[in-house]
Amino acid sequence: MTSSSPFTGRDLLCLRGGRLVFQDLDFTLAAGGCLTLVGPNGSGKSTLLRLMAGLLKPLRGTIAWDGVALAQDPEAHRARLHYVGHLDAVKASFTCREILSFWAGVRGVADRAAVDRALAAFAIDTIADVPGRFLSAGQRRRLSLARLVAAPAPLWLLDEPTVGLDRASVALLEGAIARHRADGGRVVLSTHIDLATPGGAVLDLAAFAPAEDDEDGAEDAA
Amino acid sequence: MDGFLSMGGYAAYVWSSYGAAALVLVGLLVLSLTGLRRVERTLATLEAAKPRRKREPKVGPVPTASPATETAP
Amino acid sequence: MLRLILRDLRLVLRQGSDATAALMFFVLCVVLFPFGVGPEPNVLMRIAPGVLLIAALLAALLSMERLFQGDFEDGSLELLLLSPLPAEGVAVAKVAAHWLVTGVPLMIVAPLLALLLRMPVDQLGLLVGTLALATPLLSLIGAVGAALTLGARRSGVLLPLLVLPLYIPVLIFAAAGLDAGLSGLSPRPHLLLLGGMLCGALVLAPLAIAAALRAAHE
Amino acid sequence: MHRFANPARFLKIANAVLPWAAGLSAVCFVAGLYLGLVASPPDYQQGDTVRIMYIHVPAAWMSMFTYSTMAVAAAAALVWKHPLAEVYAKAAAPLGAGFTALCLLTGSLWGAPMWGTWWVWDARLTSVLVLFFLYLGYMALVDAFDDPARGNKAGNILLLVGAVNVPIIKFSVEWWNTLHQPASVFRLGGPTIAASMLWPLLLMAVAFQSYFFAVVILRIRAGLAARRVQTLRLGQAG
Repeated sequence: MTSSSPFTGRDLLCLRGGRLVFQDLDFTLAAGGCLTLVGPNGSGKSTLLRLMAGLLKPLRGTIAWDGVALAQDPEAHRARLHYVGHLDAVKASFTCREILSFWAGVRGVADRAAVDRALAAFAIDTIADVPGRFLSAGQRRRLSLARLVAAPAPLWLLDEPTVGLDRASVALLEGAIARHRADGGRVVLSTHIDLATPGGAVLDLAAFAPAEDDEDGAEDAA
Repeated sequence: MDGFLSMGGYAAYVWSSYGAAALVLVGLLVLSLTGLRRVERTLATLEAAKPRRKREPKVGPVPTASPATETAP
Repeated sequence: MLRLILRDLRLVLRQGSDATAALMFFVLCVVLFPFGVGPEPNVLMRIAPGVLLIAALLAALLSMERLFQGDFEDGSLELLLLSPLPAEGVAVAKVAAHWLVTGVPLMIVAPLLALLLRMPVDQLGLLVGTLALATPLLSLIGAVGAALTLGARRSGVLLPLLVLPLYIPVLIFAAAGLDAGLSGLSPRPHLLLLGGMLCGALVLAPLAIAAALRAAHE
Repeated sequence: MHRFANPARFLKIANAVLPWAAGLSAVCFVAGLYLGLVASPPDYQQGDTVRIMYIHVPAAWMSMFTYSTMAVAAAAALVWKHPLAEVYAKAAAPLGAGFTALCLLTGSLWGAPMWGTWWVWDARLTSVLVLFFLYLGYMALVDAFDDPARGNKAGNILLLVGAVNVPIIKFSVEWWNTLHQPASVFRLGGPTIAASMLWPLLLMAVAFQSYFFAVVILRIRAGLAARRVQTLRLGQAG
């Protein structure tokens, strides 16, 4: 599905609210790969995922897809990624099917079969016509994850996807990730529980935290 | 002298204009100075309270008294 | 972009709170004036353009605060910014949805209210025409304010303070056009200027909105 | 990064300039006030009220000067990511608002003896009134966010939007003014200025300008220190 174009980040340095979050951070993610971000709270897992999505710009360093920096063609990069954040984007007055077909439509997938397959992939086809206001947190999270399957995109960026999921749903997610990677897709996810990602790499962000007394680097680097 | 004070009968308007000017200009100056003092005082306490300073303590932006010291990049 | 507009329209039809609130505000606001100013016909006619336009302006402002708030809070806006649709496209879609929901109903109701204010019947066509140019401008400029105050404390108080000064030129040209119509002069120059501002806003406002939306998600 | 990006270097230069600006301002104020209030003659038409001009005109000039420099700083912050630009804009805003308020106040005080009313919808006074609301809007927006950087970013965008609108507002107010021609033809600013009045006016203008630079440097230092405090507080929490 995708060429073996590497998704790379070179000596990334990021500031959030004037504070140095991480520096000199590198990563490489080939097709079919999976990168799990671990590290204490505040070590910048979400920040790195938002950098990869292009919501944030690093103060130093570049992120590139197949050698082309994201800033060069942000629109193309957005077309090739799915981002699952902490919020599930579920409208109270729309049914699950309407929500999913909207998000699939935004990515150019209009046929109902793809939407139904995605609903089935996360076991929410039984409640497809239930309006959003009646969904539990777990169901809302599964609906949000169903977007990954509804419209194909090579790069998945998942920020603590397993929050609110029961054991069975986590298995569904692991299956979806495995299938996606088998098709040549790639996944970056941050998690606090151990998610089975056979052959995946782990990036511990604590290793890139700013050294203690170097804290003022933020002031001069700004 | 009273001719000067009466401002040709428009004393109220002229003097209140200059009074307002003094109020605004001096007021902004005083507010800015007190603001600066307050922030630099909290900064000094924070700088002092920073534990584990390996390098020589870096002086905050500028205590007004001493000349500015170059902060090592 | 059309998909987003349709979704927003469906969303409003299902919840229906914002649209009718703005319309009701517009009607009530105009109806109040005769009680304050007195029923004297030529006084009412004299102030009718100003009253209608200021009521329309405030009604647009009323429904503006919620423009991005809903999608911002449940994460839809973040996903929209990450979708292949450019942020400027999202901005235009949101403004178009707002205009269809509040601007168009205003234009439909305005002639009826103008009769309440004793405006001559032959001026109603000009009134609708002027509103047709003014209401999209109100939506565009207001949306810039809504995007800027996204995630701000007390944005309900902040939004009018930011947006009303920017509404002044729209109010001046629209009211001048209607006044010219009332006094038998040609409203053409005023409406042309209003149209010019609309073209400018159509191009520049989405840029400012998109920048503000991106800033809200950094 | 831009040569001035390093705050320490900017602060060194700013502190060198500070005493000179303050000194110049003090000297010009004294000279300007003396010439304006004592040495120059009253106007043959307006009498002594013309002396209000020595406050009104510099204040009007400074209100527009400050806003345009803030708009340029906003552009620098947004386009070239210059970190000091938005500190300047946030520091200059209250000064600009102060000058605008002073201009409005002295404008009505100057106009009142002529027509017996405190406010005249003169085209220029009205534009300054709108400019005052733009200042208030900017200051309210910048402080309306928990994260100061977010406030500065939104403030920068508002300044650019404002900069595009200021000429439109000015034109539309003048257009509106000609439509509703006010009773009197009195144009604020009066006839061509006699030489004896020109000197105090220029001195006062320089006094206001150097006062502005002195105080804005103080406020920028406060802004930079506040940013350091915020960084350190986050560090403690981090």
